[in-house]
Amino acid sequence: MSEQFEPKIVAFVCNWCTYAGADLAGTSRTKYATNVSIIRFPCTGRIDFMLLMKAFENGADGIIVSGCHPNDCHYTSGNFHARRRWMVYKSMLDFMGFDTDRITFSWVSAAEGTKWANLVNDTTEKIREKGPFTEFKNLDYSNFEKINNDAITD
Amino acid sequence: MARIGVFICHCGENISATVDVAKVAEKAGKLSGVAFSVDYKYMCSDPGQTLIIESIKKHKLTGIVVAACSPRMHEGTFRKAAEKAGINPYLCEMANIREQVSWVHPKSDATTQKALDIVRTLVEKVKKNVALFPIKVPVTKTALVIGGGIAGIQSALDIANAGHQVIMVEKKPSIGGHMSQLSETFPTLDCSQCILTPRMVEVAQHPNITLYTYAEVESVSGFVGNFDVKIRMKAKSVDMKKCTGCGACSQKCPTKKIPDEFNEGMGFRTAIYSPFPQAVPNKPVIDRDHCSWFTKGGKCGLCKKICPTGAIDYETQDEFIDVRVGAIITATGFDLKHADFFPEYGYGQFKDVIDGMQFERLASASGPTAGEIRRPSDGKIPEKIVFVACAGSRDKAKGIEYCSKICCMYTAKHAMLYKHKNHEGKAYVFYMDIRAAGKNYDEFVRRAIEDDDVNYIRGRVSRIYEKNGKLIVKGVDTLMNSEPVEIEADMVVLATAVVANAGAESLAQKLHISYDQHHFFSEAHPKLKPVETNTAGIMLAGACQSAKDIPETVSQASASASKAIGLFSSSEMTREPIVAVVNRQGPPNFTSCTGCLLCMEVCPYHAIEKEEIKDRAGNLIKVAARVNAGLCQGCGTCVAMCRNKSIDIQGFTNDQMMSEVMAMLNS
Amino acid sequence: MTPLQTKVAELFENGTITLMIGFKSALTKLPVPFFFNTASQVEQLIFTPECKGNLSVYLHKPEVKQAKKVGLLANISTLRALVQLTSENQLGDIEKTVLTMNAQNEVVVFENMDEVEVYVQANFPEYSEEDKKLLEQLNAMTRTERWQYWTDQFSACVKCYACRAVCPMCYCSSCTVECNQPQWIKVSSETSGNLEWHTTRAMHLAGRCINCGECGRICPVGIPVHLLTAQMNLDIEKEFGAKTGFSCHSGYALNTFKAGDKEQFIK
Amino acid sequence: MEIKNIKSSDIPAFFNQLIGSGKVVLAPVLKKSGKVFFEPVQAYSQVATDYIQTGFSAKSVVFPKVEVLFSYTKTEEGIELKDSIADIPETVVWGLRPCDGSAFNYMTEFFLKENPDAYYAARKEKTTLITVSCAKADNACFCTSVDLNPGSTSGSDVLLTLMGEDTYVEVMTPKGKAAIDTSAALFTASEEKNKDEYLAKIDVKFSMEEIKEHIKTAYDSVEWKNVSMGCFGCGACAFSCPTCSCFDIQDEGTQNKGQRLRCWDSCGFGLFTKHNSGHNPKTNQTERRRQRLMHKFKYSVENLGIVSCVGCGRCIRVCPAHLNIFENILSVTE
Amino acid sequence: MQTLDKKYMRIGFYPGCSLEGSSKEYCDSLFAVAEKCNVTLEEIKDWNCCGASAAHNLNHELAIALPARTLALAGKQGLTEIVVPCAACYSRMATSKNEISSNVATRQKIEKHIDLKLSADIQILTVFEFLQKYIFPVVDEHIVNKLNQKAACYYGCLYSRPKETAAIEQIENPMEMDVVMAKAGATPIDWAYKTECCGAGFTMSRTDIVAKLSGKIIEDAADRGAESIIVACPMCHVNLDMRRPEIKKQLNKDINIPVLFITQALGLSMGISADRLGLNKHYVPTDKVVNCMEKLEA
Repeated sequence: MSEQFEPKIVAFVCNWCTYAGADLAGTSRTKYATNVSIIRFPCTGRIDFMLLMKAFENGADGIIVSGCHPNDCHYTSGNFHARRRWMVYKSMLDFMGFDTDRITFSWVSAAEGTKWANLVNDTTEKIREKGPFTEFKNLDYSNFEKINNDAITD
Repeated sequence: MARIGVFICHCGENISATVDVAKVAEKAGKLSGVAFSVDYKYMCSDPGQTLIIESIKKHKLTGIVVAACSPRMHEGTFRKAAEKAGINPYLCEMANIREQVSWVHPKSDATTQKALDIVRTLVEKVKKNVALFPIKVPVTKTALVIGGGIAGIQSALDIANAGHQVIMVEKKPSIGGHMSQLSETFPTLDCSQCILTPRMVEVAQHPNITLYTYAEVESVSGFVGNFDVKIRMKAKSVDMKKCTGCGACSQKCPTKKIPDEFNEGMGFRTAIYSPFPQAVPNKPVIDRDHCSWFTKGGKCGLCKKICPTGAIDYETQDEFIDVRVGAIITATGFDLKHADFFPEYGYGQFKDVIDGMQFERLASASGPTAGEIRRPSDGKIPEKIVFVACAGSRDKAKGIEYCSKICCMYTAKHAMLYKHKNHEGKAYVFYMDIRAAGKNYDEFVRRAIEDDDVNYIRGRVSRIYEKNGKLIVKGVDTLMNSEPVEIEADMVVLATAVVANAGAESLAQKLHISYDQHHFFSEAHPKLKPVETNTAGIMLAGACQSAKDIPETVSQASASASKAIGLFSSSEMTREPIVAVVNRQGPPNFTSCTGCLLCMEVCPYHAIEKEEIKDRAGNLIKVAARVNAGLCQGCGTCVAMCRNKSIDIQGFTNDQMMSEVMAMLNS
Repeated sequence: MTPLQTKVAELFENGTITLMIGFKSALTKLPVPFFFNTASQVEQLIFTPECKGNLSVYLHKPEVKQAKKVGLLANISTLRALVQLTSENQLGDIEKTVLTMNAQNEVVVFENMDEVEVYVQANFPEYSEEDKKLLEQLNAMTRTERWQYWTDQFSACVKCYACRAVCPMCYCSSCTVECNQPQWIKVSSETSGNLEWHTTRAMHLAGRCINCGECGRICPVGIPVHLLTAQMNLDIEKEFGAKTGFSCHSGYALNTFKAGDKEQFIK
Repeated sequence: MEIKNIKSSDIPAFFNQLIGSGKVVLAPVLKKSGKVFFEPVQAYSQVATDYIQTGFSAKSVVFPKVEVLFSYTKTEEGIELKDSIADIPETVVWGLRPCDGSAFNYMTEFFLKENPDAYYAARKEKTTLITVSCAKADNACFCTSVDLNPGSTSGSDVLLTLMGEDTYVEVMTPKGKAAIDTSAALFTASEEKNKDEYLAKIDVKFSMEEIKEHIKTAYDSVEWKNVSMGCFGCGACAFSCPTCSCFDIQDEGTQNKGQRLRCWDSCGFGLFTKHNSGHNPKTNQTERRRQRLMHKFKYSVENLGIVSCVGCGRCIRVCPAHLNIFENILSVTE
Repeated sequence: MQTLDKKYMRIGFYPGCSLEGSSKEYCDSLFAVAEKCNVTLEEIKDWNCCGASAAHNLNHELAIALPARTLALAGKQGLTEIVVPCAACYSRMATSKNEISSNVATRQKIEKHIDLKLSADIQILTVFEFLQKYIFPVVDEHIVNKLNQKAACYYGCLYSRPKETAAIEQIENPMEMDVVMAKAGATPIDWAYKTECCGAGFTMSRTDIVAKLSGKIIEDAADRGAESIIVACPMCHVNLDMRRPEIKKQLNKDINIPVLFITQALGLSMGISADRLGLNKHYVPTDKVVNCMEKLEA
């Protein structure tokens, strides 16, 4: 029996709520999967949609985006702007047929250590079931004939 | 070529118990650009910090990553250490391998690998770090206080007494605000004016306070420490220097039947008037909307003739003065929801249905009835008064969901005052709940109920109508198994909702501060910044932020004052350099910003402004965005908004974030 | 001379304009954008249904910005572009005279942008039947079918950036693809890089694109790129009620928000 | 050269034989977009026959839009390099037009004349061009103005000309011969025939001689502005052009693994000449377009003795602004 | 003034049970008035019960689904506006519409139940909204009588509660019908019982409660000198008109103020015959009202 697939998941989180929430999970010694590593942003408003693309391009199998609950933004409105951006971004990806199940959007407050732990576990489980994000990885030029010859396809 | 130092902390056992720190240190040492890597038991301890400082010097490190606890814990500590070692503190980053690794994962290779991934990620970030320097903003040590009610007065006095200059702007002819209209104050029943007027005088006489009455804020520009404010001085038609306040003019003025605002329309005043006897300044102004000199075109002119000092001048025009202030305190207070709001209660239709503030005037010794509670219609002393609390407040149907907070208390006070003056009279209070959660408040209400046997009925009033000379108050008593009740009253007092000042919205727009759907000004953070606004340097005091009673107003006023005083404590303020910047390039582009200015709207702090780039001859080359470092709080929302990456945020630059993503995924 | 030509000649003579951006016919029978410098040239000026090009793009050219007094022959999408550009502070420094031919085939000369706005709102264009059909088909597909469809399309992209070049809303003096520190978008025209480019482009235009469809029309490999922003605009109008190229003052859906914005997917 | 004949009805058999020979066969395929593009095919049934010109030229066979020059991987031991020439497949291009065929002459000169390019050499070596002469043309075609014609054999390995029942086969090179021999039985010997009546009629737009002469002084022509102001500055013309060979070397990847790439580039892009300082010697689109046209008709003649425009008309067909190269060349040389 | 172009004017009509039975005169008078003004009402084909009084006490989903079906049918019929004269029907329709348009999930569920697509944008008009929107613009030319009398407009509960679906602006102090009566030349009086409960819920089961509640209403109207009570709800009408004997016992005095449907009153002012308006169908004689009318000279 082959060993189970361990997905690579990157979490884009804001400094004030979710990052602190993740710290809380730590201080309360809540155990969760090792598959998710955090990148800290000042605010969800700062998270550029292109970074998500980059993450997938560099082999991420899943992504978590998380910040303060609406109305709790440290900067009052960063997460509101982010929410609109994600609404548009998601429907854009959906329209492109991109597997948006691989991106988990969430609000995790500084007090929700447990929610963070669960979020990580659930996401890891979900992505593990889905398997590696080959759909995207296959886009990359591995064989040369492909790019040479499919120079033009429909 | 970067020379990065990596310092792996064991945190005693906290990290080393589950993470193979030695391995992480060893692997990290092999990362490109890493010149030195070591693990140690307690990095934050003195020897730990010394280790860091020494290594930085010894290995000529250009940046360091401390892999330990959360940056929220010790970032400051290690940045100071870096500074001690002679490199810029912002060249230090922390890799959180405790809260987010060792404490949440079991001892395993995966755990160690994750720790390493995080270290590698931060190494790549720190390579892109640049030296940053604190931002200094000059501060003008003068405060502007908008509004001369008790809130404004308190803030002004606190700041002035701390030795700073204060400019107070009041739109009415006198300061004092609503408090000056009150009869007695709860829960002590001491006379409002007795405690207020001394402070009004203090304001007028304070050497550090410049008082502008009958004036309004016209426009505001600039930012924290440096606001430029234009003040409109409405034409008073009376020369304040010459006027002695003898009052002869008001006695002689023939236009006598103008409803008196101070008495809530229950008395009359003249066209040239000073609003009340204890007014500050106690000098009259001419109400040009009613004075026949202005309405009838040069008729009358009596006051001018009789003024002993020749202070009357019909020709004066509105004047403008410009001031620069470092901080602004808005204390513009509130209004009471008025007529036509309750057709079913007959407000405005029946003379004897009045609101709380009118009752205050009836009960006030300085009021139209000299403190005797007589009903407006026929001046009779009412035998039965019904008080309706929550007249509009907490009523979705009326569009006001919030609680006006003071009504429970002042209604109890009114009922008491009435009972004290007419022992035979009957007082009923319709209420939803009694909210008396202040020091000695509930005791106060109980006194009304128990000692002064005011009759409290829990229920809403559905309708008030006149029937053979009585006001029939139809309601329900929800405690008496919801029996409908009808009371034949002589007078009804509605505790109408406290609402934002009529001018609140336009003032907020002038100040660039945000406000809620009810036009109350919004605090910067509901819990942690309750007196600041989201525009740095502008503070809130009193009921302009939400309904408040006097003690609460005064304490918030003092809080705002202390914020201002804090700001004035040095002639420069220093701010974290984690701010956005619009890039600069050589000609011909000057910047890649195309000046679509779509970022201006996203900024919660109005920190982005339009900049016109001109050549030496002063011809416009291009329009671009510019970030005001004095205002920027560093959220970076503009950065993600900017299509061609012309704005970037120091400390979290595109280059840094991208490197992190790359490094995180490419082991 | 057609009424249009007469009008433009007149504008040259009375000094209202020193440069006229319009169309002239060419051997290939397709109208070519042309820059008229004198009244004498205007008899070559044409305005036919084939004149689909969005000439507002040329307003970003430095030559045009220098010319100052510019005349612009606009079809309805060009007018929409002008409205949107105004709302994005892009036309401030150009002294321009905008002309169009209305449904009655009369020459319309606009005094100012407000008039343009009014005209646009009165003649606001629908999506073409063809585009509606395509969008329907795409939305009817399963996710994987759509993914297959678009990735195939994008694999054909050669990054000639014609879609960007003809877009009146792509006015950045340096585009994201030109940012190389960091390199946001791969230079090579390989599929994942192409996907990256087209997503970015669509995101940057979502809520700003004025649906002229030029990018799709001119793509040398026939990728219907315009559908991306077309769909986005539909969604944005549905979600946030914002129309593009509709008001000179109206905000951009993505730099504002409502506290009550509703979404189904954020846990 | 060798002249042969094949029954037009046998062409599919011949084609499928080529595929059978295990080579990658690129042939024109009609796409949903209504355009025809070269694409690897598995059977003759996929091949488009009724087209004037393919949307893009066949140059990507020898000059791909992205050529991976080499790739690297960093390991504990050190760095692994991988050169990609070995992976280049044997390829047949079927159904390109004579103009495209002749375009390969220029490309070969460009890439191999001095410091020959190994990648091009290898690709060209492994590529066989089976050209089909044009029976139809459109108003963008102007090969006859650049000293070519719808039946030119130059640059091709084999040229097929359909003559009703029969197809006239001109075998130009050993590579061509090898291709024919995959199904030798289908081919019979034939005498020389005149193809003219089977070729498209394309009137001459200008005299190459005159253009060559006048273009020497065309640099300062005021007309450049008029003919180029409409240019949007995209790369459609360059990328569809069979002879445009500008490229840009890019490194992509991380410090751990990645590859060095040769990507198509275009002199029409503002970025093409932009310096790091932000300064750009070619300040406007007019200058860029002049560069492109002058290169086709003047510089390439000076450098390699070849006019690098083959009159395929693609740049005219794809130009978003419908700019017309031969119209423009005429006006700047008047 | 808004002009009425028949081409574009298609107004749907939902009778509900009452208007076909107990309150036929309400229906007749409505049509009479509409006809006079050349306004045609289009009955919704295959309409069904609105579920009033019973459904929403038993099954929430059913209570939403019943009116939803009718709304869907109206949509299918190409109607964008429907008049719902019965207050109970109106209340159910409005509630249903409110729920399906505010909650996508519910909407989809309901659509499954009724197996019809719901078009959210159907306007539901109360009788007085209808009168103001379509009759007022043209009514002046038709008004021939001055209904000079004091009229007490009674709204009851279903138009004024809950706020979300209320058909009136000031829910505690409605004026919509008063406006109509003023048009008809009557003097609408201000009184205290405009929105009090008439006891409809107990019409059959607890007539004693009905008598008590309706009694108060009629008494206050009388005290304030009302010469007619104007209603727009079949239930109210039944209670105020039919229950007089019980009310008489309750108040132990006999008050015989007639109760008219608003359409009847307006009809009278438009010179439509009392019979055509079904005034002969009431328990309390209505001749007083008819008699105190004044002819307006043309």
